[in-house]
Amino acid sequence: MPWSRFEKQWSIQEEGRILSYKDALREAIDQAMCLDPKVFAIGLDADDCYGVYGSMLNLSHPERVLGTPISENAMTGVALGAALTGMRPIHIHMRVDFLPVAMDQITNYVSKWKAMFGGKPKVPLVIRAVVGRGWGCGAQHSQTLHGMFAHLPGLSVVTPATPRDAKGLLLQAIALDEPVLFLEHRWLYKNEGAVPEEMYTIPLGKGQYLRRGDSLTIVAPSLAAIHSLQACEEHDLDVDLIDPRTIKPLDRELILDSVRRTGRLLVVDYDSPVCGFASEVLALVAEEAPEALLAGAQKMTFPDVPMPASGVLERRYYPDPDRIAAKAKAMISRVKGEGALV
Amino acid sequence: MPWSRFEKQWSIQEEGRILSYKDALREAIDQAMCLDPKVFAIGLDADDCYGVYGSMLNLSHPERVLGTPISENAMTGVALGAALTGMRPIHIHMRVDFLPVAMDQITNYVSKWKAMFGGKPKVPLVIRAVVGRGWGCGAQHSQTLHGMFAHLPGLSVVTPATPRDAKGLLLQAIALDEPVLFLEHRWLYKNEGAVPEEMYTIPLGKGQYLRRGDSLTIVAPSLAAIHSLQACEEHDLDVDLIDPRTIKPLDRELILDSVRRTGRLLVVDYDSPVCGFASEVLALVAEEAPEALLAGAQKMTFPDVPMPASGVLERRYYPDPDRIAAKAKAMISRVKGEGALV
Amino acid sequence: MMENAQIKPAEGLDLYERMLRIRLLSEHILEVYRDDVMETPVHLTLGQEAVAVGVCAHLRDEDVLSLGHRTHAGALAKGLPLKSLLAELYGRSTGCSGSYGGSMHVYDPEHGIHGSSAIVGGNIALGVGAALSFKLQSKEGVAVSMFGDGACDAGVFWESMNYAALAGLPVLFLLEDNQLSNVMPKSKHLYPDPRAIAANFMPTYFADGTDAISVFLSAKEAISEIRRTGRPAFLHCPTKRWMKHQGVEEEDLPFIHIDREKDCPIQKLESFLLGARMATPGELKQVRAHLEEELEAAIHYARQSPYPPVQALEV
Amino acid sequence: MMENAQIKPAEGLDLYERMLRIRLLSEHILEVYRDDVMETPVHLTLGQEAVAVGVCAHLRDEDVLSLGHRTHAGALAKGLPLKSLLAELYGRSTGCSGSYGGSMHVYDPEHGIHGSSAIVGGNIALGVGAALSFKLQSKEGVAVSMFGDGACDAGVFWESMNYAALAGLPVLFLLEDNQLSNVMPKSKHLYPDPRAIAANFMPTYFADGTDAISVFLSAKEAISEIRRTGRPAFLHCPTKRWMKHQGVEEEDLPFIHIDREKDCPIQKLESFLLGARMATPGELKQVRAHLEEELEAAIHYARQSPYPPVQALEV
Ligand SMILES: Cc1ncc(C[n+]2csc(CCOP(=O)(O)OP(=O)(O)O)c2C)c(N)n1
Ligand SMILES: Cc1ncc(C[n+]2csc(CCOP(=O)(O)OP(=O)(O)O)c2C)c(N)n1
Ligand SMILES: [Mg+2]
Ligand SMILES: [Mg+2]
Repeated sequence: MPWSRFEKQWSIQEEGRILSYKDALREAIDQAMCLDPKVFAIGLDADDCYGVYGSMLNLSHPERVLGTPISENAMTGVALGAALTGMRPIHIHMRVDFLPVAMDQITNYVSKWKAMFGGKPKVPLVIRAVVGRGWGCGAQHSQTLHGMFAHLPGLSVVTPATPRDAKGLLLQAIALDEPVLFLEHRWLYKNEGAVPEEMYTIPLGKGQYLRRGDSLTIVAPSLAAIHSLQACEEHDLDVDLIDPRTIKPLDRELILDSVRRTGRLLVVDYDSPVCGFASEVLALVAEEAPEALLAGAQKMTFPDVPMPASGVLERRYYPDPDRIAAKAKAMISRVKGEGALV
Repeated sequence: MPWSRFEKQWSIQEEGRILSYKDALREAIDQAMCLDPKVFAIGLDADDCYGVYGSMLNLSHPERVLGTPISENAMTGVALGAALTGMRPIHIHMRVDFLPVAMDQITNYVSKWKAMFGGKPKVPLVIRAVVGRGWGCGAQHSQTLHGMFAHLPGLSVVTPATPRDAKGLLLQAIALDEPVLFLEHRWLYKNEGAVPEEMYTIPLGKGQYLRRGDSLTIVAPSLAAIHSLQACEEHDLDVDLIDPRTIKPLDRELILDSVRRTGRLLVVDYDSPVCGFASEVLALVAEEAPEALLAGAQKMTFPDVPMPASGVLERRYYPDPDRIAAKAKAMISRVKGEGALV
Repeated sequence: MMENAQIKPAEGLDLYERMLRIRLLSEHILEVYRDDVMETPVHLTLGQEAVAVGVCAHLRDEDVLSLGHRTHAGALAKGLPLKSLLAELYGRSTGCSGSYGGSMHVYDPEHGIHGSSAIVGGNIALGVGAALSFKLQSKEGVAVSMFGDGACDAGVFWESMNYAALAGLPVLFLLEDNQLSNVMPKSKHLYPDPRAIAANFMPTYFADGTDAISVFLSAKEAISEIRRTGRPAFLHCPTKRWMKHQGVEEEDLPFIHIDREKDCPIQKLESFLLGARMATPGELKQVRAHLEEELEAAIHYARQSPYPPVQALEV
Repeated sequence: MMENAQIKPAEGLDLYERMLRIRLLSEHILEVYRDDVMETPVHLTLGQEAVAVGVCAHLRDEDVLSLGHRTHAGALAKGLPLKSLLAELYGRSTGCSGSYGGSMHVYDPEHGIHGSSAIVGGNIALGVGAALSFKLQSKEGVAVSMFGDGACDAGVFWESMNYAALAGLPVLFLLEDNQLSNVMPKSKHLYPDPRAIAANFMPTYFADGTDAISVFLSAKEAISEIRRTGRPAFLHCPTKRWMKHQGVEEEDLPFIHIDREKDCPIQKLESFLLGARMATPGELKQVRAHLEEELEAAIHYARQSPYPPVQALEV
């Protein structure tokens, strides 16, 4: 599988120490482990020679990286049990598609534990999982599912798009006393950007502008944020591009401010369309700023079918910078040319 | 647990043979089994003396009702395996909260199987599960989760509110060669209404008006539909009340038509708010009919926390007819009194 | 019934006190439950008191007990204060889970109870996780995962034993085998003998789950083995459920014969203690009187406690 | 190697042909994969051909085979046409799954393959479901759930055995034990001996998974026992994986010794057939020649086949 083909597609041109997304993750884990002996990592194949696509290699405390059997459900319970009794586990999955196996623990245990006991327990548990599009993997190895997880009360869902955010958000997730689902897109792993060497955290629920503009607001998380940025840069689009950074909690104000200004909204979300993140953002704006929507609001997501294996279909299934640009242009020009859609 | 307190809260005044929701389900299963020897039911405690809250009692073919161990995950695979090889299983769960245990099968197998093999397989599998609010059951026994399931491509999500729909939709689900998740709210079980004796099906994706009016569109599935109807009747509200009947596929046109006419939308959804059905409906209208939203669109859902056990909190957690009416009135009067929210 | 040399009078009396506390709670629930003052589904532990009590006698506060839906016996045996549990059952904010848990969700980390779960099976893994925690922190503790025969059906039972054995973790798999999953007899839901299976992963022990002394002695062996080796063990305790799976009714199932005198763990222990002259009737009476007082006070405490504020649910 | 009396020459040749077909496919993949003409992750079955072939020799078209992620050997052994599989690997719409499945998802209901799954473990339950289907329809069939040692870790393995035993279903649990889960040795992921566990549920059988005759003979016993009793059985076949878990590279793992001559199921069978005078070198050559032609034709077919239309994904 020639990952090299699509890895490192795009990097942020920034000052500072340049690190890949993968190494930013690695550094966050390493620093957290060095800082706090209670931090440990556990996961199927987390301790093998490949080290979760390199994100777990050469750590200062390899003795705190534990492998597991193919038992994602029980192991999530084990990680939760450890979290409740003084440890700070990072439970790692090579693919987000394996999380449904652990869904009893995620739905009924991890996300409910704190509230179910009156808010008393600390649940310092991070679940890392990699979104793994690619190379004809087919329906069971290409899912995103952040919309499904965001539906569950009690669980934060974090989706860093840049190396800097990967490190800062992962450190934040590890530092919190609440469960965090941390979803990394495999296609971001080789992307590079400036990453401070010291430890720092980025709060959950704070999005950021990746680009400023006036004609359209694009909200896009994870790989979709990077693809949207590429689209804007390559096609010089007048777009306010928001990377929410965390699907849940969601930076509602940031989105509403922008949409109130631009009057148009495109959500680019590499996930299924129904009851997903894209709908959530549109609903937010419908509820809070309907007047800003007259010029049009659109979702750009996967089609509502499982991912097909054949390369020609797979490439069509995922939006990409060119298709994002085309959609954005159409939205902008339609509005400009024809007035509001009233 | 005094179910009697809240069972049979409300019944539809109709001509025709009157049946309870529970008996309508029972009749559908019985008729399907009599019609087709390939139909069978399977589930934990499905074959015991309580018969899934009575919905499985006194069937003509008790030999086709199979009990299972507490193994929801494997048993979903077993049901799927049987569906793929000529049978038409109805897999039954006493609570929807047990479905996350089977989530690997539901997410990765059941809902993907047809598409993953190029659309060739027939997957005549119905998964019935009961939404079971009540009596201090707490966070793990009171979930709805239809928003979570609707996110999955390949799975229909059906939520009948009336006895007539319970029978017609269940027969339709059993008749289909695609997987259907059939969610019954426990509080509807004793409600009564007219139910034809003969076999009939109601197509998925066709909502219905439960009441007509001009000032506000309420979209509400399952128990929320009945509570909304009570709210409208008891408070004589000028409301277009839509029961979508199926969360997925969704009757988009019905909702859009109504909202275009009333200009105001309230979605009452007894489920979690984030990435759920309420957001989906708001997003639909934001995308397709934003101009109709100026007078306001709102969601009324559970708060975004797990269900607490204490009765006082439980009653607050669930919306009810009075609170629905209050919200609807506020929306209507606000609009009428103050003009659009622009 | 084993020889009395193996148990000291103080230990015997302690078992008695703990079992009776649980029993009195059950009886109180039976008394008031129909009045709807406890809005929470109860899974009573009538007749099953000996299992939790016999095991917890060997546990320290720091040791962890991971429970499922049938919590009362385990929680009290492990040390959760009666008034906290009662307040929880009465839905009051002074309850052990702040009234957010109800009967199935108890919480008392000071006594090693880090929560309990009503989705059958998963709590087994949580106990294993607590054991992992002890190991990673080089602490001495033991974790106990307590579960029923029904939970053995679930894959998480298998996965948990496998990981505990692979990782070498100090956890006791405590099977409270009432031979029923709801109204389903064990023969219908579990094909193999769970102890024979467990023996492929760890040393196994057996006790009569209606006999506190039997449980006490087997648990002593099992837990000292765990403390010595740092590795898992399995303890199988057949017992009998007297009531319906849930609620306050009795149930006669054709395949289970219950003799409420002969099968009663409390009566068994009483006769043992008296027969072995480890206690006098007067002492036992005194224990009971003291517990009745405790219960009265706890009921009062619970009933006086406030309900939780509904504002907590406003967004 | 068992006595030749137990296998007929035609059966031996059939095993040979099926194994060699699988081997040639693997070799073709090795040849072209680096050119990126097959956009799908492949889990090769090099060295493991004997297991599927030895078992499928006893299956009819209607019998069901439920596969996981490592599909090629099982699919071809069960009868899925080579050209359908190749077209699937090449991502063409004539593929067995219409190009929607790729290497891990094969489909051919006419030959009892109702799909395969890449999420480890779950396919075991599907085989049990097919067996339930046979039973409910009073059909004679047998279902085979084929899985690796890694899948034994998963709870669904346990749950599936329990239900199959309780319900009495005609299913063979076929453990293709290459002693590896990715790069993890079995000792690290599975504590007990899976066969010893299985013996608590059903009769168990053993075969050398690198030896087609051994598998053939054990499978014969196991499957005829299933057909006779209508109840499940377990067949454990240790074997060796020659390549990386996935992809077209070799991998040297310190804890697995592979001798690609001595461990080769095809060479083993060749020597056996020749030694027992059940086939001549000329006959074997002829089989190979015929298979090479078949492969050429299948490659041609696949490469000429159209890609699926992208319009299928338009909403
Ligand atoms: C995953 C799951 N499935 C079903 C149930 C419903 N349920 C609650 S308790 C129970 C029986 C459990 O039996 P066992 O484990 O032996 O415990 P016991 O009630 O006998 O103490 C069942 C089926 C559940 N809570 N969780
Ligand atoms: C639930 C799940 N977890 C992890 C994986 C990743 N994975 C794919 S194959 C595999 C190893 C499986 O080992 P085994 O069952 O022995 O089959 P083998 O590859 O050896 O044939 C793993 C861990 C997966 N596909 N599904
Ligand atoms: Mg039991
Ligand atoms: Mg293997």
